[in-house]
Amino acid sequence: MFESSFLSLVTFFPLLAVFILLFFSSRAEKGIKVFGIIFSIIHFLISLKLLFDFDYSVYKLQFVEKSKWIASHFLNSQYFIGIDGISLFIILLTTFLMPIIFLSTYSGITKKVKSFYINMFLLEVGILGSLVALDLFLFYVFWEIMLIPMYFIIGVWGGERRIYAAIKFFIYTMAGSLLMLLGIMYMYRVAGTFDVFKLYGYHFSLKEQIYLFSVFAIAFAIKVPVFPFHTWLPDAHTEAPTAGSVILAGVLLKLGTYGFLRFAMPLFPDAMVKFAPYVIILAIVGIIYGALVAMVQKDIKKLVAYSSVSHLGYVMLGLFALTIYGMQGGMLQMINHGISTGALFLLVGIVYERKHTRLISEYGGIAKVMPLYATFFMIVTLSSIGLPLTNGFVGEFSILLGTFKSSWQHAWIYTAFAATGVILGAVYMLWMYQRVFFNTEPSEENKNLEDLKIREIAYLVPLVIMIFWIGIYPSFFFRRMEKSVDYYLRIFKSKQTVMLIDAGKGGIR
Amino acid sequence: MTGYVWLIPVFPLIGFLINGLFGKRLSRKTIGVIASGAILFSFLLACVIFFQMNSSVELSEKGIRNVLFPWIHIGDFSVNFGYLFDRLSGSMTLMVAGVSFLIHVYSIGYMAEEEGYWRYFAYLNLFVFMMLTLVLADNLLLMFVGWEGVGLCSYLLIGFYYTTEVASDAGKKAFIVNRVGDFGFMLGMFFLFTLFGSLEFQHIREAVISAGLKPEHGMGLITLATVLLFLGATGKSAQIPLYVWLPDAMAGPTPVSALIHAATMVTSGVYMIVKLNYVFQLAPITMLTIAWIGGLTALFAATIGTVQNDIKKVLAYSTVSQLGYMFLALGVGAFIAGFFHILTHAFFKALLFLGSGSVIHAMHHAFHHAGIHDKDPQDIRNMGGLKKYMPKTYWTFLVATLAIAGFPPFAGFFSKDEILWKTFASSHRVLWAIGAFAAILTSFYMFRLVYLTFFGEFRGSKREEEALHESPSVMTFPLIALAVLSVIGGWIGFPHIFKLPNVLEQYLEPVIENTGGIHFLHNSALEWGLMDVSILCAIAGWLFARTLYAGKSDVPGKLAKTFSYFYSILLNKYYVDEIYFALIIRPVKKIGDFCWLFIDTIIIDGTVNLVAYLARCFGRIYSLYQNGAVKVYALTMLGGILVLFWIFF
Amino acid sequence: MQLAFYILSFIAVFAAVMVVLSDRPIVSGLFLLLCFTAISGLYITLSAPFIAAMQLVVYSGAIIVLFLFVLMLLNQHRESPSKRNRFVTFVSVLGGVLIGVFIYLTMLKSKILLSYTKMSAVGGMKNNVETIAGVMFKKYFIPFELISILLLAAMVAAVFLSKKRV
Amino acid sequence: MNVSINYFMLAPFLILTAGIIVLSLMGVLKENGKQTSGVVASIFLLGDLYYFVKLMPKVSYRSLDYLNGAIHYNLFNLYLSILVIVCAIASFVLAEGFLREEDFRHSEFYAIILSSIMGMLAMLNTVNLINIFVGLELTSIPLYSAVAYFRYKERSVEGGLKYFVLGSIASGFFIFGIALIYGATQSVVFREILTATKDDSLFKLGLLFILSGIAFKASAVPFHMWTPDAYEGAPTPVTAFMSIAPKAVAIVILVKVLYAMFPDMFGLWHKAMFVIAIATVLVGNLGALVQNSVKRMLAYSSIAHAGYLLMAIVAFSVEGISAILFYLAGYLLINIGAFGSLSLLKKGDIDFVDYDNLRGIGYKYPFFGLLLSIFMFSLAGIPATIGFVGKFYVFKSLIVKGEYILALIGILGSLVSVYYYLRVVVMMYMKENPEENEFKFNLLSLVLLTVCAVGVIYFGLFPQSINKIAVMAARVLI
Amino acid sequence: MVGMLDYAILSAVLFTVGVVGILIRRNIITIFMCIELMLNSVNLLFVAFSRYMGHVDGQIFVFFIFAIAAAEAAVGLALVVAYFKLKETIEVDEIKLLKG
Repeated sequence: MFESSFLSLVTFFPLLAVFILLFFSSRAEKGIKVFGIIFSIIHFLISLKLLFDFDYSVYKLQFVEKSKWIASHFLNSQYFIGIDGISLFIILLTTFLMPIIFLSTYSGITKKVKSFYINMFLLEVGILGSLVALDLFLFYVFWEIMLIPMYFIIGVWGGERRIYAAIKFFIYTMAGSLLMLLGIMYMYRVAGTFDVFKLYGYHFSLKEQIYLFSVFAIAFAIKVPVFPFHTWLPDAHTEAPTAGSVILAGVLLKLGTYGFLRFAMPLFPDAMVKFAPYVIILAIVGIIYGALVAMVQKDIKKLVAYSSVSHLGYVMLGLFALTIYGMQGGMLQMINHGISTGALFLLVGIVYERKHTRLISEYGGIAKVMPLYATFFMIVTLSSIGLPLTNGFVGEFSILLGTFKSSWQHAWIYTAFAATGVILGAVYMLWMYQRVFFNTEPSEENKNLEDLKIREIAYLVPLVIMIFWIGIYPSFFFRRMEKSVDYYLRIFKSKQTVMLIDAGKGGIR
Repeated sequence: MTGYVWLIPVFPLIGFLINGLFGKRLSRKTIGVIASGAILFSFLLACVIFFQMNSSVELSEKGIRNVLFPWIHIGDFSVNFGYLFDRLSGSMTLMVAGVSFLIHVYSIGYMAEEEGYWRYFAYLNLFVFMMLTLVLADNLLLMFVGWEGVGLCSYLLIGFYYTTEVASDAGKKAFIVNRVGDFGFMLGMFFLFTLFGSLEFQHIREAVISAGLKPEHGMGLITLATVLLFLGATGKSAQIPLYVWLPDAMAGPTPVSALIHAATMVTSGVYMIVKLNYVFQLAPITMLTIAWIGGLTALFAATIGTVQNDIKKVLAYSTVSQLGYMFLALGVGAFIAGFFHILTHAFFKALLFLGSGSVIHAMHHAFHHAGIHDKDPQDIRNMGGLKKYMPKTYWTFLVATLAIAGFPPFAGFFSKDEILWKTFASSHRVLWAIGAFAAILTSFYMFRLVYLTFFGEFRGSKREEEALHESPSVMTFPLIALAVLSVIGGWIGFPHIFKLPNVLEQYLEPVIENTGGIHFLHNSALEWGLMDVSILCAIAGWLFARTLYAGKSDVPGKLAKTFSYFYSILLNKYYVDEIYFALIIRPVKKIGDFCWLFIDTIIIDGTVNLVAYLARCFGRIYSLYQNGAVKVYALTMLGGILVLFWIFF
Repeated sequence: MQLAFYILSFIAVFAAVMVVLSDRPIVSGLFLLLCFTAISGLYITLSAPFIAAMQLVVYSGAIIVLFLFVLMLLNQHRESPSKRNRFVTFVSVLGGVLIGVFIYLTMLKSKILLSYTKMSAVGGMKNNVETIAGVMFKKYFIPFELISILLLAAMVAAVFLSKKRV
Repeated sequence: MNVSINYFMLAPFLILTAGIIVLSLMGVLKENGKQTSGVVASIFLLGDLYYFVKLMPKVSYRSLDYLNGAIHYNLFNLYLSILVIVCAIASFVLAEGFLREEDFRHSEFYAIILSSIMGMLAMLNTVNLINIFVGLELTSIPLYSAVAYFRYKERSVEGGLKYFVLGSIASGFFIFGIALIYGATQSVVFREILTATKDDSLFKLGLLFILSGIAFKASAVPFHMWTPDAYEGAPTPVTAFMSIAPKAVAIVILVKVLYAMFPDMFGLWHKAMFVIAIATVLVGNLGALVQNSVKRMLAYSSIAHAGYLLMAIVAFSVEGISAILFYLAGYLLINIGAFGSLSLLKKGDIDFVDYDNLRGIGYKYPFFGLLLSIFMFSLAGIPATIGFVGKFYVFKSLIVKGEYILALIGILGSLVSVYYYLRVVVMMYMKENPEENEFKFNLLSLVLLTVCAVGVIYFGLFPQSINKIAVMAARVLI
Repeated sequence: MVGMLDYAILSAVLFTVGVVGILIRRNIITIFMCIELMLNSVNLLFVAFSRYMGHVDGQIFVFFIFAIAAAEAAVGLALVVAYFKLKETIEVDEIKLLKG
């Protein structure tokens, strides 16, 4: 209806739901749940308009809205939002996952249902806000607001050590973002504006760039999470309710990598080029470390959490390889990870609702009792370890290709190590799959586990469709991302060649 | 019909979808029919297209190419779903489709009373789809799709009896070892893409020829690429370092072993190298390594095969050994001979497996009838004298044994002799000797198997003996068909000294580009001599086995005791599995534990919690200081002033 | 004049020290009285008669009496022996003396203090009260009013605090 | 020779004097005066507020002066006077419910607070040191007795006594400093002190003692020891009043002393303020970490916030001062809200202000839980709240001046503060409620809290209205 | 001649004695006396300055300080009496309820 501010409508649509939910009485749980599902589906359909009207022939910001927000003396930030190829698919992933999450928590959440749904919708507003914001201050505001609902979701509806996990999650991210706040302030002082695209043009001195890049990088690295900052993730995942960990793994982690691509890398290209080899090494360490640790986990959810550390190591590797293949692969892997890890958490949630335990030793031979569940789990496992014809493969292959073709020194060694992640991935996933589904006849209490219900199938099928769609026909996504990735790549490429030449390394292989 | 090449792999896919989605509700008969029908359709379509292709010269030169839709297009890397039906992939498709059709028919009988019937056929159809995609792919990436897809199906089928730990372990092992190979394959692809700018076979071929590349250009990259591709091939085709999964893969149902671990999947590594022969020839070092690894694997596997007591284990090691031969052929540059051995090996090895399958099937019934559950139906020591009860199986099994041992009229002789001759002709004397000795061992363990299972008295109780009977016709028909193929299969590749047309050589000649400058001696007298030597080897092996096992003598028992040390090493497969476990699996787990318990919880979490604890400590220290006494407060104020004094002056 | 200053300042300092040292509050109160009278004497030497008079009236008369009255009310005779460890008292004495020394040093260093040698006539003995009154009600009229409010508030507060629980 | 008294300029003080007198008498004369004394006090304050708001436009570009500086209105002073009066009215509203719950309502309470306010107005609207000193005394002495208002409760009297002893020591130092400055410059008016050449060591000594005197009122670290005990002892509305108004006035006086009188001694007091600011932030945050009473935690947090303000002083720029003014406005809203919520948790004469008393409150009283969470998040500096914007301005002014170390420690402090502010939210929402205690909330206070919460969120999103005034006021000073 | 310096030093001495007194003594009322002593030393300084500078302002400030000292004493003693009614003791070291 109102054309000009369509993106704000999409971003703040969940607030409407929050407002309506206030009028529900907290006892009418069924009504709330059904409302949640319907509302999120409507929201997804509306957001599809973003996809159809997205013109990917040339790189330009779309659905842009720019209006005055704070025009005070020492702080004038604008309400400047817009999307391009980079943020388009993460937004759609969010709106795509929400109805699935609400369907899955139909029986998952029992106490305080109303405030749970309010928190979920607020979280969605926070996420969409940070994805569309193109004004650093606006981005920072949304970036922090997003923490509060997630904090409540983990803290109130979580498992036993939920409070420790919630506090740890909050403090970790807060520490990083406060550092980033200092960086933003410094940039505002030097450049005089928060507008990201004006800042792209502004040239900071190298020394400034090094400090600013490290500050931004730490904030986003904690969110991604990159190797040394990842210890909050397993706690947050195991303690969060199923819905919480799906949205956490599905989208929140992507904001870290999105932040790198949108803010940290283009704003300080020279420093980024200088730090890239170290980040690549950290990413590879993350891949191998995540896989190794996932192998020895006893709790399925912790295993999946460490696997997402490994997957996001791939994404970081893809981004910092600074090649067209790597970047496109990284972007696609963000979406793949959202789908496959999201699906994994949903599946773990299903079986958790039945047996109330996540220890692998409690399971065994379930394929006989729950064959349909086993098939879905198998499909998602294959997508997670990157079997061809599934989405995981396309992402991983392009990232590894990108790393291989990147003009960093001895890039092929990086590729070799990163590729071992493919093997380790297969090891821990299949070993877990075997211990849970095969190995023995189902034990006494496992005998009466009933297979998937219609509702559960209803929210798993779209994920499986997405897995195969991206696996078989990824160019639908690549075409839409191409121009945006090109735009950003041009910024980095010029800087990289300069750095490589004066560093005496050979040019592009 | 040339536009429907893509339909060949799609038929089994449709079969898979029908059986997969509605399998539970369909009756067993319809499932079997759908599955075998799908393969039959694709086989017939393949034949039609094959003839259509050969009819037009232009087509048979370039091959039919169907491009369905663009798959991955990023920057200058563009790969699309396209199928290429040329001479090489055409003949391979015929073999694959044909053999898998026969095996489908066979498994209708074999799996008759197994539960999870529909799941078996669904996976089998999916396997054939993946194999055909691998064979017909027009670019390396699509071949890789088939490559890993085939690995997945072998994982599913090996782990078919998933309630037993052994089967699911074997399935997982197969998949992971294949994954190690795929790791090499993927890196090889990257190198090729960097070198030639595209992954399409035709594009690479033109790039190599037009650039007139020669081995002496010493392109380090090509060697690296080819070695990595070969690593992928060893993973898939079970060569020395990565063969460990094949013997364990016998835990799956026997038709699966026949199809996957004898005829089709294991040969895909060889097929890939034949397809990229023009690239491999540019890397003489790689050719040498392939040759040597092939030769050593042949010998190594043959030695283990001689002492195994499980009928399927013997055949598994014999497969590894025959694959060693194929790689030996490729290593020395005789690509066509290698391909020829793929075809013949597929026929007689599939026959051997299916034969052993019907034997196991019968033994299973016997034990079931006698109510015994602890005896292993696959152990040849419980068999003996089955000749009387299963004549058809016996005769077909004998034909296959003669073929594999290398007796002249049978297929095995021609292909193996061709390989040995080409090895000798390309001045690899030592490798030829290894090959010959391995040939002796091959015929020895095959005839040992025949004598122990079919000759002598039945080593089991009377109740079991009377329950033995021949397998139903649905199982014996494929045996007979394969027996025929094992015989006539060899005749398409007569050595040229026979003055008979070497059909295969002429047919595949355009496929092989002689970029490597490999030349072979042309000395027909020497060739005759070597042919006699290889026949002698076959006979020697047979006689040696007959003396040991034909009569009721306990010679093998005594022999085992005298060389007990060697015997135990061979029996435990040189303890390779245990070594792998100790060298790789346990350390990786230990590192995993170390990383998790030490690095994660102690170092990273430790520091974070320490910082939090320190903050609380400072807080606590401060709150102790603030003890409520006004004196202390006044003193602090005083202290503050003193500090200000210090700052000001 | 010289002699009067030194005698009076000696008495003042001695009385002040005795106030601090004696452990019987009543005695320290009386010593304080002595000290204040000495100080008012000093004002005389500074030829500020009105201030001296006020000092005697306000301080010695009103405040010290109030202290002694409260001491009597709470019948505080002897301070309990110090349970406090010696260290703290030693540190506080040292600290206090250190501050004194610092002030003393800065005063010595200050040139302005040296410049003031001769007492000026203004505000001296002659019509001392008139000049004070004149300036106070012209220039510092506002603080004067505030002081009155302060006294009122203090009175209200004091009365309120001493009422019973009711 | 009569002195022409300019009644217009003295109006606010006269109104307050009348108020004090009326309220003192009400306590004595009418028995039932207690109920209406709160309303009467508020009327007087509203009168004053009306006066200042009317004066605002007249003063925006020049300043009114009377008796060469005794009373000096400019935008800066008015901004703070209004802030003080609003804070007083708010604490009166809180006191309504609080004292009725305690049923210990006396009109003397309001008389005492009014006189304290009068002292603050005197301190703010003047340019000579003596006025500041007398104002300081007029502020503190009634506050000592306000803290000890619950004369039958040992905590309250002890708090008052401690505050009194330390307060008088500090004012002793302060007046000693003024005497030295008077001696050195022969005057007490800002302008003359500013123009005097300050090479003498006497100035250093004088400045040192003045600094320590004011630092005491602003509860800067070496002189902050009284704050936790006095805040905990005092009745909660008084704590609310004490944590905002006197602290704001002290900070502003510090700004005036350092910027208007001793700018040329910048090098000297910059080092001193640097050390004091860092110490205040660290002690404030670390102290609050281990408290198990929310009220005492908020006392430490007020020390920490004083530390952030001291950091802005070190920044020595127009941006720094406007940051302080904005931060004080935000701090008013948040602290009234925070302490106001605590004042509601009361049954009879027992205050339920420990962390454990808050268990499960979030679910029993959802609206109350929401309000307190908003205030806690704003104190922690989460965006979309005025607390964040305030901190943003302060830290940005530091970075503009290149004070990176201070900004970093400020960030570190607010990170630590997130933990103990969130502990309140944790207790309310994530812990089960073992003890059952019913509270009936005073409607008026709830309305006030809602207004504060809405203000916190609104100004967190659209701060420019306050910021504009703050910048204009800051420009007046420098 | 008695210069300004002598009076200044005298008031400094009295000031330090006052400060030390506050820190040492345990009886609150003695502490109040020491506070009065400090204020007196400031008065002396003010009068000395005003007399040597020729300004009469100093002496006016002294009056204000008199009044303030009186008010302080009044409120202080009221607090002490109130505290005494509750706790029977006015030893400074006993006032320890509010701590941490």
